[in-house]
Amino acid sequence: MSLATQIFYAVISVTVATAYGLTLGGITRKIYARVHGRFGPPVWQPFLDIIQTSGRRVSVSHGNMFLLGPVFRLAGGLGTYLFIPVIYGSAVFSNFSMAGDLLLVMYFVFFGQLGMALGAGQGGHPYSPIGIARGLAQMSTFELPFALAVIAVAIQYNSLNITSIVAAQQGGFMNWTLFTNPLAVVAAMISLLGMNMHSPFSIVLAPQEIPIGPPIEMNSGFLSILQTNRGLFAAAKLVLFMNLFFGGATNLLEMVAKTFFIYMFSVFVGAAYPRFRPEQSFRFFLKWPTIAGILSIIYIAYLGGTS
Amino acid sequence: MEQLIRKIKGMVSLKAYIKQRDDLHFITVKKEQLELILSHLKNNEGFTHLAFLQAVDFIEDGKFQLTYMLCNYETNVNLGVLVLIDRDKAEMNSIHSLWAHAWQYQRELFELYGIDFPGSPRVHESFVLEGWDEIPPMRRDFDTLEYSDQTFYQRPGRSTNDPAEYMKEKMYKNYAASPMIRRDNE
Amino acid sequence: MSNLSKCKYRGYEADRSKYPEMENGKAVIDLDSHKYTKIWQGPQHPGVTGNMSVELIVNGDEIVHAKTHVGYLHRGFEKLMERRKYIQCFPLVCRICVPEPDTNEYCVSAAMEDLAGITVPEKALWLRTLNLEMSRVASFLMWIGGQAGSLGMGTIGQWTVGMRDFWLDLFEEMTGGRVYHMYMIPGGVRKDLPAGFKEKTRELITRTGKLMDDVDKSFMSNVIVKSRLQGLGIITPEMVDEYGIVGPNARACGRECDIRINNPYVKYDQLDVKMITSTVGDAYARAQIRYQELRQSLDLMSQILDRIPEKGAIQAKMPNLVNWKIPAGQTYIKAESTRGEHGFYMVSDGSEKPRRVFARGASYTHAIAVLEKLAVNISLSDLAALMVSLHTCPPEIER
Amino acid sequence: MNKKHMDEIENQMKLANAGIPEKERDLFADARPVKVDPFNKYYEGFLNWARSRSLWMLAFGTGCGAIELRPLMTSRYDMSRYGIAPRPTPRQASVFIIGGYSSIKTIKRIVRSYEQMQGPKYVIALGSCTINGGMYYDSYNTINRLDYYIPVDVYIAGCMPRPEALIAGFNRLKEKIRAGECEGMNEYTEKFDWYKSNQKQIIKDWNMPDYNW
Repeated sequence: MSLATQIFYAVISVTVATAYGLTLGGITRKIYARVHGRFGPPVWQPFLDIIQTSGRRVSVSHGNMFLLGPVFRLAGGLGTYLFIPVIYGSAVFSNFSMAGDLLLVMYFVFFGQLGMALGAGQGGHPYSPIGIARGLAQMSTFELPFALAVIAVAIQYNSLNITSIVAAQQGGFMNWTLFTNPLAVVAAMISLLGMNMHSPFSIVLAPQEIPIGPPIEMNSGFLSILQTNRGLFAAAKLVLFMNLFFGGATNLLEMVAKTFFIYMFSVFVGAAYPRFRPEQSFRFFLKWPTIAGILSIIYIAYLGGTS
Repeated sequence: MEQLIRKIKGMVSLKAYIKQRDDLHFITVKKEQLELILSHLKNNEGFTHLAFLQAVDFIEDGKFQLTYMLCNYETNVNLGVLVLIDRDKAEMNSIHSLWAHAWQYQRELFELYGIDFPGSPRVHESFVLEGWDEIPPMRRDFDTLEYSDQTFYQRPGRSTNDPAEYMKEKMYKNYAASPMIRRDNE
Repeated sequence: MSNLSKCKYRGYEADRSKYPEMENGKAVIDLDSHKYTKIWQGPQHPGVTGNMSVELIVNGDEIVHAKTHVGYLHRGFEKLMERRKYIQCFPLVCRICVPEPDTNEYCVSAAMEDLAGITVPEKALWLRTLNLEMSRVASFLMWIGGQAGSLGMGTIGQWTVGMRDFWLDLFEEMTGGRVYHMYMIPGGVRKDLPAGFKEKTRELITRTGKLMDDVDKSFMSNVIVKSRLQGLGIITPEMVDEYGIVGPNARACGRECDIRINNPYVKYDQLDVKMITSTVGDAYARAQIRYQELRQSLDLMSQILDRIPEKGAIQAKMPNLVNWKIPAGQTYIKAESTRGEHGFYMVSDGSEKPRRVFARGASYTHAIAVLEKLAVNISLSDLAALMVSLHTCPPEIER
Repeated sequence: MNKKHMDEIENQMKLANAGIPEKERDLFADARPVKVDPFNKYYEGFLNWARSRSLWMLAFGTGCGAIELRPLMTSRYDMSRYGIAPRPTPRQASVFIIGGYSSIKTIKRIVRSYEQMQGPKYVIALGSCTINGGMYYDSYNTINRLDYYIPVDVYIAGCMPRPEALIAGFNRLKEKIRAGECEGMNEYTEKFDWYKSNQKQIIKDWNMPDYNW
């Protein structure tokens, strides 16, 4: 496959993923509204919001780093997505998957937030550094169980390539990591709650405490980049989780079905719980999910697992 | 309650005593003896709750009346301690050492009435107004309508009717003869 | 009732007493050292109650200094009332506290009746009691939503504020107004109950009771809610008198002060009102007390509906209200609002306009002196929860 | 005219940010706002359509009008189905709802928040008290006409306006946006000096920058 075709396929793949991620966002709002007993906004509301914010006539920048913040964030989202094979065996949706891509993806998952930290700090609003401090601290805590789960998976399948991890899970749902190594999935799914920043781990955006935290000064075009990234990044994370723990997908429909249910897990938890205090959130991640992650490694490495 | 009033009379010179209801009494004391009587009421008589401290402007007499409303949670009786102070150079002893929230009222009184409470914390900080440069607004010689007319732009078209006159003219043309209206019997 | 020793996360809390350094009993806060950040929480902030602001100095996430600023809603009600005739005051007074306007109306009309020596007929008193309890329910429903919202749980807020709207519908049917009612005028009430009102109210009481069951399951017994509210903003019994704390905030630490029981007004002496107290004094105890009081208000309302007389006057014989002159004198009327003692001090000089009207709101001390004390050494993330748990209502502070 | 002279004239037109201390002045903008013309007709039409369907209102309850915003936000009236969502920071909001009377202390914050919003921005004023002072027409601390201090797009009369009235007001605003009539931002720029002098007449201690963007 020539590079040009690959790039063409990647553009298609990114567009589809972004649109899917934004639609998921719209569905989330709809579900929240239904839990609240409301009708809720239309599903395509996130698209309208992006057009609206990018169509503002004025935009205030606070300097070069401020400009780079959203760009870094989008780069993080793109980087995460572009190295994950979305659909197993599909040419269009295999992206730039390669040997050892799992490490690169792990890096990119956290890259965006670091870039955002640099950019938002220049906004000068006191709530953004507080939000960044919370965000980075929480990130390093939920990274721990997630990394442990990923290590367990890597040991289990003897590979750091997502494609081969997916390949190893093919042939019936009993081969999924969900059933072969449930402890790792528990650790990872709890850290997904933190990644998705729904309640009870919404401490970064907490509107009642630090009105939406780091992006408080982001406006117009900057905000629309962040919103686009939110769609893309959500899709990327879900696809990653689907690949690692839920057996990947062989067609688009399967991908949509699986990622939808993975996402709804965090949505329903978010609708039913209030927010943690920052230190409670950190302690929570360092406790049960971390123990589950360590146990999963022990289970795979020393007890032999089932694979 | 009568017992208490007798006791207070023995302590300080009581200028007036009014019984408004069974659970509401007012006593008027001298300005100098206020702190004495308040701390006695708080510490020995169980009037532990300071409901509010406010001022009333009696501009005709050139006096401010300060009302310290106390409440006794055991007998559920309210006792208003009244003090009359001079309107010009209005100044009063601070009671912030007796109740931890008294300074708030004193700050408000300084801003809205211009009554100074030397020694009270944060008393000269602005409370509800910002950058106020007129006479304190709650004094009766401050005309709020005139100030509003001069400062804020009135939208034309507002008309004010004195309700009595308006009713007389528009609704009850033969006001005096109307049997529907109960007039006050003063 | 909750217990402090059960408080799960309490042991983890860092020792915050070392910030800031104390010197002669006063905190030394050097802003230029870049150790502290100054933050204005409000007035444009979704986490403050109403339109007020708290000036904070934080060290990381810990608040080391707090100062309340009010006055954003100051309209000068008391000055305006001095310019208006007695009956013209009524459109004004209900706007002093927006979520619960009826306590204001009751206090002012009762003060006028007290000064003028008017006896209100039996049925009007019952209707007043009903109206006051309904407004308590509406205010508590809004409060639960606010407390849940301050912890980031929008769901409960949507449910309860949605339910409050049905109570506002009942208000509209009863009084003609949705938010501001102007129902209790001197001498009685304006209107009798409309037809079918009692049945509708009974049905709504059942619905609200069911909603409260859901709230109990999802909010009051939620692990995270407990872990955040327990141990937050503890009011000690010594503070009650010192700071003039009233209402549920005082009852949460054991003080038995409910004006409906201590100084019964309207018809509360004939109703079965229970004193609900706790001994813990933290935010969770306050939440539980308010929750139980809401339940009690629903119960009281059923009692009232059974006992409202069918026939009877709703208005005492009054002089012409347009030129009503009230004899000189002064009085203080207090009533139990959802936030505590809500009182009106009225001075009449014998003319047709009041000499002085003062509204004593419970938030006056809660939002300034108490909040400034309790906010120190808590986490920045708890400030919104603390403010809501003190149930501050800015318009009654600055009026 | 030489360049120095030009600079002098420009400096005279400038407001000096005089309210804030000397050392903080360079932290704030000192440029006058510029008029930003709409994009070309069809693109602007498309944008206006999107803007009218995604109104982000600033969560700033400036007065008792905020009490009816809560039923509007929650399940009974649910404004989110019209694409209206609350936004906690002025940088991101596009609709400013003035909830009733505004006292002097609040109008100061309203002006700052309004200037920090990124255009195009719209203002909805609730209640009689923003129109002509309402029942506080004689109060010493509340303004009588809001449109002397910031441009207003839609007034909703009533005290309080019911949620239905608010929805009607929002629909009127949407119609105006789609017709391209909501140019309050440019109006503010053109009559900047007039607005500033009105604001400074009532805000006695002007301890804030003259330009907030």
